[in-house]
Amino acid sequence: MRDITYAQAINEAMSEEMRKDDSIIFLGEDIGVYGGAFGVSRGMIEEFGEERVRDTPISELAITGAAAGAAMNGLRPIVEIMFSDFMTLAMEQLVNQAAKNRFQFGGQGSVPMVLRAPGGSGTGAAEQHSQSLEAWVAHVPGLKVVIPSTPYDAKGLLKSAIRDNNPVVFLEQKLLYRVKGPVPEIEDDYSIPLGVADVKREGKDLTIITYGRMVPRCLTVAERFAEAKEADIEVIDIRTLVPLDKKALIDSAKKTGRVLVVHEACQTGGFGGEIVSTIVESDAFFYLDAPVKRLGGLDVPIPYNPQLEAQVVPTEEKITAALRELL
Amino acid sequence: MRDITYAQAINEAMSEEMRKDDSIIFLGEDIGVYGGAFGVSRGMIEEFGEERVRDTPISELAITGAAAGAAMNGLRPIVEIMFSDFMTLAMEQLVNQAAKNRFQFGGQGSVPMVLRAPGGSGTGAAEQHSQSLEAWVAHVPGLKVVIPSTPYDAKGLLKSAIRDNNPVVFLEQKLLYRVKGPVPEIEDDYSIPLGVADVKREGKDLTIITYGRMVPRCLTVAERFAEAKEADIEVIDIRTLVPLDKKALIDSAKKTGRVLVVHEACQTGGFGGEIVSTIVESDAFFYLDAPVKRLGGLDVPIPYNPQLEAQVVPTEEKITAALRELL
Amino acid sequence: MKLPKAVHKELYYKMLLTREFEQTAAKLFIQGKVHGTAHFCIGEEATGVGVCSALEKEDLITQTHRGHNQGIGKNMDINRMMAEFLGKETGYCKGKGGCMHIADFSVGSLGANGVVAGGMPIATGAALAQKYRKSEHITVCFFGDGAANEGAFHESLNLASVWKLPVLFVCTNNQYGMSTSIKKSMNIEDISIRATSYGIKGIALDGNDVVNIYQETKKAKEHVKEHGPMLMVLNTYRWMGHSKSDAQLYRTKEEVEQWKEQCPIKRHRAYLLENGIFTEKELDAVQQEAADAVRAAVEFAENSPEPKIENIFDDVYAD
Amino acid sequence: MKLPKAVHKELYYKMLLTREFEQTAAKLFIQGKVHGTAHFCIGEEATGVGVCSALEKEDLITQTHRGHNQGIGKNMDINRMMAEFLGKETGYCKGKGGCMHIADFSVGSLGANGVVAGGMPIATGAALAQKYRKSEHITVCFFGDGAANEGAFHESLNLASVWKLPVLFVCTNNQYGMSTSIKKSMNIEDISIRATSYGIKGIALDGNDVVNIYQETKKAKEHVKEHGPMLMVLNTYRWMGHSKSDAQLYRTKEEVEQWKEQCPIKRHRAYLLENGIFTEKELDAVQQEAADAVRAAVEFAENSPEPKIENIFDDVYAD
Ligand SMILES: Cc1ncc(C[n+]2csc(CCOP(=O)(O)OP(=O)(O)O)c2C)c(N)n1
Ligand SMILES: Cc1ncc(C[n+]2csc(CCOP(=O)(O)OP(=O)(O)O)c2C)c(N)n1
Ligand SMILES: [Mg+2]
Ligand SMILES: [Mg+2]
Repeated sequence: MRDITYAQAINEAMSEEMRKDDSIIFLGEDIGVYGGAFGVSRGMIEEFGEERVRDTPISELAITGAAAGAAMNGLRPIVEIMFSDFMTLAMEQLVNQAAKNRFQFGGQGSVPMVLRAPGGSGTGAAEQHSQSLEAWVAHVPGLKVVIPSTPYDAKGLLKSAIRDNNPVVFLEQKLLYRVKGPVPEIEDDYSIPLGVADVKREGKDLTIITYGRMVPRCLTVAERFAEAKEADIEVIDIRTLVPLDKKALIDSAKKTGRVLVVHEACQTGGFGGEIVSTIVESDAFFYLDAPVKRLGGLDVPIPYNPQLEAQVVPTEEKITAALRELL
Repeated sequence: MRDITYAQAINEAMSEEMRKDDSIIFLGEDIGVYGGAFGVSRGMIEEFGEERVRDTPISELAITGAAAGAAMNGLRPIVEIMFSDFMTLAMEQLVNQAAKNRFQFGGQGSVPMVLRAPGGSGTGAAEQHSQSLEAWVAHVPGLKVVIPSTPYDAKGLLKSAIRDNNPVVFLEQKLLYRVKGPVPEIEDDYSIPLGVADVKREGKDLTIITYGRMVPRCLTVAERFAEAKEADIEVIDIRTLVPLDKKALIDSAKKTGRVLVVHEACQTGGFGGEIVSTIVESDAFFYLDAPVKRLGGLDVPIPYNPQLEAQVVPTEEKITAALRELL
Repeated sequence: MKLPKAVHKELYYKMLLTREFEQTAAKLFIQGKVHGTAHFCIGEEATGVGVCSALEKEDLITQTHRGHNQGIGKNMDINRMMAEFLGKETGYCKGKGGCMHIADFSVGSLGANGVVAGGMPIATGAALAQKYRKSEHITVCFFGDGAANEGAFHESLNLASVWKLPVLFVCTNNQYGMSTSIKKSMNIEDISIRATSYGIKGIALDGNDVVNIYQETKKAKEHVKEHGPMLMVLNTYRWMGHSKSDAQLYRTKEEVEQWKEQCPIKRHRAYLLENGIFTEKELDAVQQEAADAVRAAVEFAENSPEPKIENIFDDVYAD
Repeated sequence: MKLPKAVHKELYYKMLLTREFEQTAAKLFIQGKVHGTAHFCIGEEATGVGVCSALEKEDLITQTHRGHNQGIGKNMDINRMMAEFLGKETGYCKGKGGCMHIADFSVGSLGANGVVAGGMPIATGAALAQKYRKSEHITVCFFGDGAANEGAFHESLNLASVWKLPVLFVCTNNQYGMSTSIKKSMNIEDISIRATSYGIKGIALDGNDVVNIYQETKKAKEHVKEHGPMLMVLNTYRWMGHSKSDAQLYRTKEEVEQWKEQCPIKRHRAYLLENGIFTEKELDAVQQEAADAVRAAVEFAENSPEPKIENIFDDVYAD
């Protein structure tokens, strides 16, 4: 295995699939020579040409809908929304059209498309470029929702997303783009099925359930607890919000009896509520030794100032404190 | 008190406030002579004229944003989105602009506007006209979110929403528009503060926490349990999702030890998760005699066929069964 | 260009079939047999019928909520349309879509849309796939005058234009979006001038002249294949209310009556007789055929089973 | 119309102030003192400065992400701008907004926007309030060529047009939206023809001629007060990359150099000297004044306190 970045892993997943399947096209703002706002698609227009890697006008609604329409007509489009905040402009086509199309037409068609968009704060991009909106799309039947936390997962899950016959919202994490991690060689065509959580660290005293860029942060804290022999913490990365690997969560909760749910998105109305409910509604409820707690982002827009920005999401300190409260 | 419909109550709240405050204007598609798709604004254009009751082109994004802009410049607009499904077209202005404006500009301005939109299924309007999207807006700091279940609450809460200095998303329930209930005489200027849950039925054996059109349904079932001497069920109507009256929910959970959360919206990612978490994260956890359960809508788009449509939301039968499981 | 007799018959038949279908559906409503709402295109039959009859099966369309003429124009099966209307298992959408969501991918309809302008980005994407696959076929995107004020209109026409996609945007301008007159919703008289903003061709036609619409669509298809998108505005009128319940306070009875005189079916009939293409008797027979077909469709629909609740999760996701 | 000397000085000073401000801000970036990103308008100073200087204090503006010239044109305080840039408590947004969200309601700026075309509906609404209150003032809405392809553009211009709102839509056409040339994002050469779709007046101007922009804005304001919205396109060019990091592979060095020759500041200076309005020395003094002001702003900003974490919940909601 080589070490490549999360961005490169995403690039490879798209490029490898595009080499094999000419029905895949890729649409988005400045994905061509610019390589995308985060450089994810660098080199792709050179390899695949302007017919397959299409720079679009700034028209999020139309490009999302055009991806859906092309998908209904035999292609497998990938559409990049430059910041996930701008999904707000595309929700109509994503939610009312792409997600419902197959069902409302009695199964006549399908909409095999992937909408990729980066989310999260930490880059100083402030209120309108830093949101984490995964909870919205996870609430829409017909959509699948993925948020990878490592280069390995990003590549493997994106391949599955591209091969999936449904609209998949693939939410990337800005702050992970430059993070490197081990990924199999190019020849080695692996993929990771949607709907399978990953135990990123096994433990027996408490389970952290998290996803996205909070995964490495939770792992750091968990290691510290281990080193200090304070507790042996299991860290589960759900990886896909829809479908959700409920069994993995419930089993771990039963094993450890203590659960902390961590995500960057604002806590109120976040996906954490779904995870908590999944556990307390199940028989894991009877195994719990402590309340199931969430640690989400503060219920404020993401501010610009770097110190403030850093404090609105779960920090290592806050995670540590939350764990101590539960242990 | 007289009996008036939920639609009439909403009309009265708007009209009375407009009589008193000429900074209130009202924008929306076909709200003028047509009276709105559900007849809510009938008579208003005749009373207030075309300057204050403004029929708009079909441009959800612009009218929502125009309301925000007018609010930033001294007015207090009410904007009607014909079906809450079409908020999907307006999310950018609602979420990135109206909700964040005050915070991102350091408190320079405020955005006193109300966005009214009807949600819910049951009218045979199918997939794209029947969604319940309250969980999305409840996840956005800067917005307040209200869903009234009775004419009394509708009028009192809408008055508070109009007087509030923040963007308030006021989600009405299509199936309640024609339902009548007691409302004080017009002279009697009452309002209901946002953020106060209402115990619609007191009970001691189990708490149902719900809102919107599930409130009357849960009350019916609760009465039946009382009549059959099967259980004494408390029914709490949260009324406002943001701010959420956490204390009321926690206190009731402590009292009864058993909680069922009911809403029409798809269960996965719905606001029920927030309610469940609020309870199990609190010290109410230690009072619980059974898992906290949710009963939400099925995770499917709303189908057209009336039998199917009726079955995708919590029915009296399903509520009954869920209660029995918990008791 | 003179049209073959068979085409005339087809146009006449499809317009009658649309009207018959809708009048019958309206009765079913009154009888309480139909759930929800419906948007009738009576008075506008020439638009969808004229355009779609000029297309080939492989050409695609996206329909509006007021699109029975479009579907029938594209040769949808009225049995399955009626069954969907009644929410039956045998309907096009297995009873899950209803009349706002009728689709028939097998005849090239990518479906009706409940969202105003909702089909516009989709049509653009369908045409993108056609262009990418070097198809000889085009996509026709129907939308209304009200839809022309949605952002989706602008973004779709612009995108189609910069990519020179084979899509014909057809605006059924029936003068109103619900209760809102175009005079109140836009500050222009001729919607086709909006083509200017995208550097594409725009034309406005009499939307009640089915023969001309047919002919112009044939030409437009060639234009679109060669030059990319085009905007075709069909000026017409809706006779009935916007949907099930509409007191129609926003317009005068006189206005409605004036337009009724422009009935596209009557006009086509007069044309056929004047030019000796068909006899009264022949045309009466066509009318009878349409009436019979609709009667059979109702029978089919009424005798069809309801969808089963246990199939509710089908088709939320594809495998 | 000849401009008073004081106006000339104001225009020249504000353009220089903008450039000085941005060049300094760019250096702070390189020194790692600024977080996030920034979008510089160097080369485009005449647009915001020319337009806003022609307005009165009570006229409103909505700004773009590339709007330092607009804010400075509208007399924003560069101390507070710079402080916001550095994320300080004394900044316009108390460090919460940063350079994409600078606003000063007290001078009539309803704020910059991080969303392309995000300010367009807002400007429309602000103008609606002006009209409703029978104000003598107007709203100016800045946006870019890229923004002209967003649905918000279309809906806003249409809405403003049907309601005859006093809003001047000013498109800063700098030829690119990020890396995408207008040749690839629209199929027209003159963006101002899009006014046609809304039945409003549209004009296109040399965006580097500050004197003409000022004069045309004065006229446009009168037009807008009387007839409702107007579209003014200012053709110009961005010298620097789109934002902090941009390899600029999408354009040639020659193209950039050609446009640099059209430097709006140099042009204005030449005009002032040629017409004997100011001497070299006087103009040098103005330049010095701008440099001093920016130096003072940096000092102010650097000496300002960071915002406090305990105030994080302030202003999420108004009381
Ligand atoms: C986005 C959206 N907004 C509003 C509606 C409600 N609505 C349904 S049809 C209609 C009028 C549409 O007007 P037009 O496009 O002219 O089509 P017509 O009904 O006249 O055929 C409206 C407002 C909707 N379905 N979708
Ligand atoms: C809705 C939205 N889409 C994409 C972006 C990312 N983005 C920021 S500026 C920009 C280019 C805007 O082009 P233009 O309107 O011409 O303004 P310019 O940057 O050239 O001044 C893009 C794509 C954004 N901020 N908002
Ligand atoms: Mg119409
Ligand atoms: Mg530009």
